[in-house]
Amino acid sequence: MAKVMKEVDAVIIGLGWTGGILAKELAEAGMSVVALERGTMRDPAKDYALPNIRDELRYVQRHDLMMNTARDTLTIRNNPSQEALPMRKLGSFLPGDVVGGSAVHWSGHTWRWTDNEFKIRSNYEARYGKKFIPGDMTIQDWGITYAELEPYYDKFEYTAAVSGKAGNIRGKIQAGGNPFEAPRARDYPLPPLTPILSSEVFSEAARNAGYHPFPRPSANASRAYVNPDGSKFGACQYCGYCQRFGCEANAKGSPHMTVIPIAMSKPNFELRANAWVTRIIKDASGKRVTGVAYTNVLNGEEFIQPASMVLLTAYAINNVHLMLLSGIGKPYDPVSQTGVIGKNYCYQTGAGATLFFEGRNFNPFINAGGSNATMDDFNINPDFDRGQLGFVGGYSIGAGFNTALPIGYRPVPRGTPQWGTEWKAATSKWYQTAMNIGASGGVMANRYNYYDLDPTYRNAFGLPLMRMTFDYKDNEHKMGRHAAAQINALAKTMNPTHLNEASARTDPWTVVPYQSTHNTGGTIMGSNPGNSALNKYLQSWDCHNLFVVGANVFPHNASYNPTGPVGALAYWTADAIKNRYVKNPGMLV
Amino acid sequence: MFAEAAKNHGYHPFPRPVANASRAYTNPDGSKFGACEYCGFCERFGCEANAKGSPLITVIPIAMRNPNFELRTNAWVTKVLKDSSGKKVTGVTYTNTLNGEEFEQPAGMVVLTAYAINNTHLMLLSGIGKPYDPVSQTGVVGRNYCYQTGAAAQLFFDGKHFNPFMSTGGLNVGIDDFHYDWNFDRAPHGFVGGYNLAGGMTHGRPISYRPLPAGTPQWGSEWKAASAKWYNSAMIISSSGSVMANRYNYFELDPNYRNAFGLPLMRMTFDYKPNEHKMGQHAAGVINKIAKSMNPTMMNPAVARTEPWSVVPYQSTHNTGGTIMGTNPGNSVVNKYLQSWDCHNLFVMGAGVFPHNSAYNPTGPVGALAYWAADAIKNRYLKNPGSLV
Amino acid sequence: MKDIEKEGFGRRDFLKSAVAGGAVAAAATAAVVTTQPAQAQPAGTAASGYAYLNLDEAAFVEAMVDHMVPADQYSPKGTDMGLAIFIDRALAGGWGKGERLYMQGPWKPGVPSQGYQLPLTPAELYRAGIAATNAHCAKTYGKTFDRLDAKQKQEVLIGLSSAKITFSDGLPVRVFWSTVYQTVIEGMFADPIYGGNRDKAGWKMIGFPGVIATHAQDIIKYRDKKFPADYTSISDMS
Amino acid sequence: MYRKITIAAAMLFAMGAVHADGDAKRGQKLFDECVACHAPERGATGGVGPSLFGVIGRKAGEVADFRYSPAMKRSGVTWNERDLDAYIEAPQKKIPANRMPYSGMPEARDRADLIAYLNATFK
Repeated sequence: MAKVMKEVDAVIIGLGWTGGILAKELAEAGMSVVALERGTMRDPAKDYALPNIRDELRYVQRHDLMMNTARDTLTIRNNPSQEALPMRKLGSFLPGDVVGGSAVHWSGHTWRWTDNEFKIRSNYEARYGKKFIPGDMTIQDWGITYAELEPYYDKFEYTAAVSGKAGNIRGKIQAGGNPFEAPRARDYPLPPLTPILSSEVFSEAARNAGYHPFPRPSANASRAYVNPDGSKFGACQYCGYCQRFGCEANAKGSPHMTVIPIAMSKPNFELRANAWVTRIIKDASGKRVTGVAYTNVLNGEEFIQPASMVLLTAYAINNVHLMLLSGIGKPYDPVSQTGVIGKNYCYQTGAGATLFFEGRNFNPFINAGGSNATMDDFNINPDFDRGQLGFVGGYSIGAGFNTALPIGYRPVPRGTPQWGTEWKAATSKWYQTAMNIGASGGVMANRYNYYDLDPTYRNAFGLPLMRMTFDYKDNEHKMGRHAAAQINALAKTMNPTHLNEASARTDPWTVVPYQSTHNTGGTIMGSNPGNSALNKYLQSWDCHNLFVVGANVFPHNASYNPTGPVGALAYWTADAIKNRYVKNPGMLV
Repeated sequence: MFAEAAKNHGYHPFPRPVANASRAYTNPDGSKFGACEYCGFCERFGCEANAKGSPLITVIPIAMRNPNFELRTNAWVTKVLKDSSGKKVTGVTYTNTLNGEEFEQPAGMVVLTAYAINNTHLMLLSGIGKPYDPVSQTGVVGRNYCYQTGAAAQLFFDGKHFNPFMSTGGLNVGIDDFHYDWNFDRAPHGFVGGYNLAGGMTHGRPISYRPLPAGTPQWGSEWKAASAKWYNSAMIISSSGSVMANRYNYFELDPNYRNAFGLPLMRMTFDYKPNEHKMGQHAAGVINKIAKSMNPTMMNPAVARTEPWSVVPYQSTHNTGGTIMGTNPGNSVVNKYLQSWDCHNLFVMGAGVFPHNSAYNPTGPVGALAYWAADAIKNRYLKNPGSLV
Repeated sequence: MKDIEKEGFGRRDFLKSAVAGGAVAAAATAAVVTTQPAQAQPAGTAASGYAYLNLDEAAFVEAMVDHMVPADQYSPKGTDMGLAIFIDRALAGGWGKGERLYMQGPWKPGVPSQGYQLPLTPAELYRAGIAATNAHCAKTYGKTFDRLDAKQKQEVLIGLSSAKITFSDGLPVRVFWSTVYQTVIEGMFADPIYGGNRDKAGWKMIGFPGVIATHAQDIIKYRDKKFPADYTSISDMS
Repeated sequence: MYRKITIAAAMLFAMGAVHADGDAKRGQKLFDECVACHAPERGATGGVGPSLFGVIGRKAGEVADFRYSPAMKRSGVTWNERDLDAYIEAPQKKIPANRMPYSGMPEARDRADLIAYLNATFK
């Protein structure tokens, strides 16, 4: 029989960025809060200290900070007619598995998603006509506006020490920033990172071609910084060990050195690590949740944590899984196109070229998580006309390095043999003299890209695995081909000695190589319970005291990295709870 | 030393018979054995000197030289297939564990020789024979699971050099006076079965064998001193006792847990019963008596196993029963020729056929019964396929 | 003789290289000329002796890594870089035992986009793959892989990497090859604490400086200039 | 001849700057670069770096509850102002293979002001 713990005002499932922000905000508002994190507690001074953090084999190849697929994973397939099989080891995406979640090992890219995304369907129907959006493309407006979210973007950027250059402050275009961005109240908290040679060479070529390159905004502190909550950041060391690693210099904006310690300093907050939540419990009416069931993974003991409010913040994939396991909301069925839980799963597409410049020294091992220049001319640039191109959404093109560690990165011209002296000569010659130009493209929601529970396979707790059905559709192939063409054209203007040309991803999506940890959708937000799982305050239409925060609320995925809106929405939901929900518990919409 | 002490007590010590070739040897099939090197790395290890009697160096190579024999490794059998009547088996399904591919191997006859535990599991998974139910005491598959019990004393002789690292799999002397000597009157002791005693070395491998007087601390200089002092000057007198079958010791399929093929795990329900406790106490008494008579410097006395059986420490790999042989289908799974009462073209070997476990190690009868069944198949079954009883 | 064997490389290689005057340090890599003087191999940096590989498998791995990573001006040969020791330890350790693999059936080959679907841990896959490759070599050349000449070894590796060779026991060649190739690359470029990349030879080959990596001042200072790497590994700082 | 003198003079001046009184107030602002790892409170523990109380004149690697790198413990350095200045300028040059994740403070005047702040505050 599970041991029942003392009831609290709020229980938080998963302590990454979203869980950390809500823990701080609600604990500071005096609420009694328990956070349950399945991972372990790690301390930067001990776990991320030099020299052991500089271990590519352990942290990149062996996924030390990531989800352990022996315990829990997904089954995957490309379409509903295929039999889904387990993702037996990590590859395409790498969810985190420690206190601080994926935000410990992320690179820090932080974007503001604008009304281009929030009103995507009405924008496209107004400009290109209803029939431009294919029947199976199930994109929909989000039910929120950029103006509503702007102050919360600002709050997240200033908390996470984002370095960048504003392009539009209150309508005035700023030189060096992104001219197409929506108006900001003020600049980024920190100036952009020192540009590296590869991003400068790209920017020059882009400018000559009439595009508008700008430094990618990223939560790597370009200078020492103290954020509004008093959390202290060291300056980024451009160590080249950012992606997949914890930051030893406290320079990367992560919850474990900002919001989580503040929450933990409050007596009314308690963190229980090694606590794996297996179910959210509903009351008899099914209209409210009463708490969660979890297992202490140190000894297998089971507990019930009663709470008057449940906050599901356990990374996009796990959030959807827990909703399905707990039977909250109607599971989505692609055939009848009914139900909402699991609907609109989206991912990221892209293309990349490698340019080789005999004699140049790019020193690729010197980089920060955000050491790139990028451009939005094929993304939120209003003049980018999709009429003839026939695809929805856009992509950004960028260059620079986020990692160049040698097990994973040894660029050689195509056709170089895989071993032997000729291979060693090419590897030695081109490691320092190559650079990449890559595109990151959005993925539009589709009727046949969705989550549900797998009928066969189970996790270490005997619970069904979640099944992911996903493939790139025609829209993404068209966008990818367009992006590859632009990249190759731009690359040629830089006349490299060799060029490995970019090509669109038109083969079926494969789980094997790493591509991106931007898994979005599954419990999407929206304006009515018929087409969404959550309202604009990320409150469940089914149980008003359940809030679900993470990229799983996105009705589609854009070219931008998801953490900007994810952080902003966490603050937005925290405000809605503090200022309105607790005073008058019930539906906020 | 043990033999001498046993003799003084009027017991009858004799060297334990064991399949470690004391001299180079060629067996009747022409398989060649080297002489045992007394290397001390016998049980748990493969034998580098070809001195240990294993199928790997005797019967298997002979079979493989035969063109009509084929060995498929990495082949995991998941089911024995029955025909529609359920009276005959038609072959097996198995998975190639190199790539997960599934195969069906049809056969005129199926012989189940996959170790006692796996044989019972496969019968249960394949639904051959009625599973045993302890409440109604009906059904036979899974019935009469037995194990091994025992007790042991450690004797410390200051200054003696036993050189424990020089040993074979069975370098001990045993006595059967409390096992096969029918004059051993069990009446006053109230237990069925018996035990044999043995003195000598099992092995000297240091991670697991560092004999220490009870109460020695577990770390620090005192511990180190004791380990250095007693490693070479301690010996063991141990007993191996039989376990009688019991209504509540049995196998069945587990309702919750599954193996890597998604098939239900087998559930083992077992504990020592009063019969084993009494026998254990008797054995401990005799061990301690003999041990004291050898007046060791110090001694850790033998104690009977009366705690619930625990899966944790190694005790023995003598798991018997589950597919027991017998005289009628009502109380057994296979007849005297190890032929399934349910399907006459299915034979089941191994210690799983033992209705109970004795003090002796099981491989003697297991080997003999294999030859016995082989003869029955060759000489009678093939000529006239059908029940041999 | 026994104590000497304990230091330095694998038994056989120790004798050869000791005679040849430490080929390891003398190799002047094209990327960066190392200034250290030619030293004898520091004792005890990599214990010889294998924890997982049996005699056949050790011979296979040593022959393979020396063929794929020959001694030249870029780096010493594979075994001298400790690649065989790295592979052995990786296979004997948690990764080799499949500690993070989802190993529940049922087992289906699936389609390539569904990734790894074998009921084998990396160590089991390696063992089965070496046996199958040696069987192929015995059938095709009459001897095991390690006894082939360079041309024959090249043919076998091309056969494995292109999956033109198929194994009769059903083991998929492509999966075996990608696991083998991964371990060779990891052995060359992982930190030397794992047994490979001995004396940071892999890093020196490409000019990867290693673990200190506090580069805030270096972006401008070394813009488009060769970075004077002082190769440092985890053990150098521990 | 002329060239040699000016170089020597420059060297002297640079050396001299170290001892001239830096501007401690400006030094406090510069300490922002260090505070993320070196907590300013006396006896603070658990940070990425050790507490800097009493650092001036202390032998390197001496704070009891901090896990120093072997390089730091073996360095034999005593934190007088000259060694502290050299270390802050280029940590890996002064004590190679130490564990401080900081690339250095290039400007001599900044270092002088920072050291003045350390002198004034962490005595």
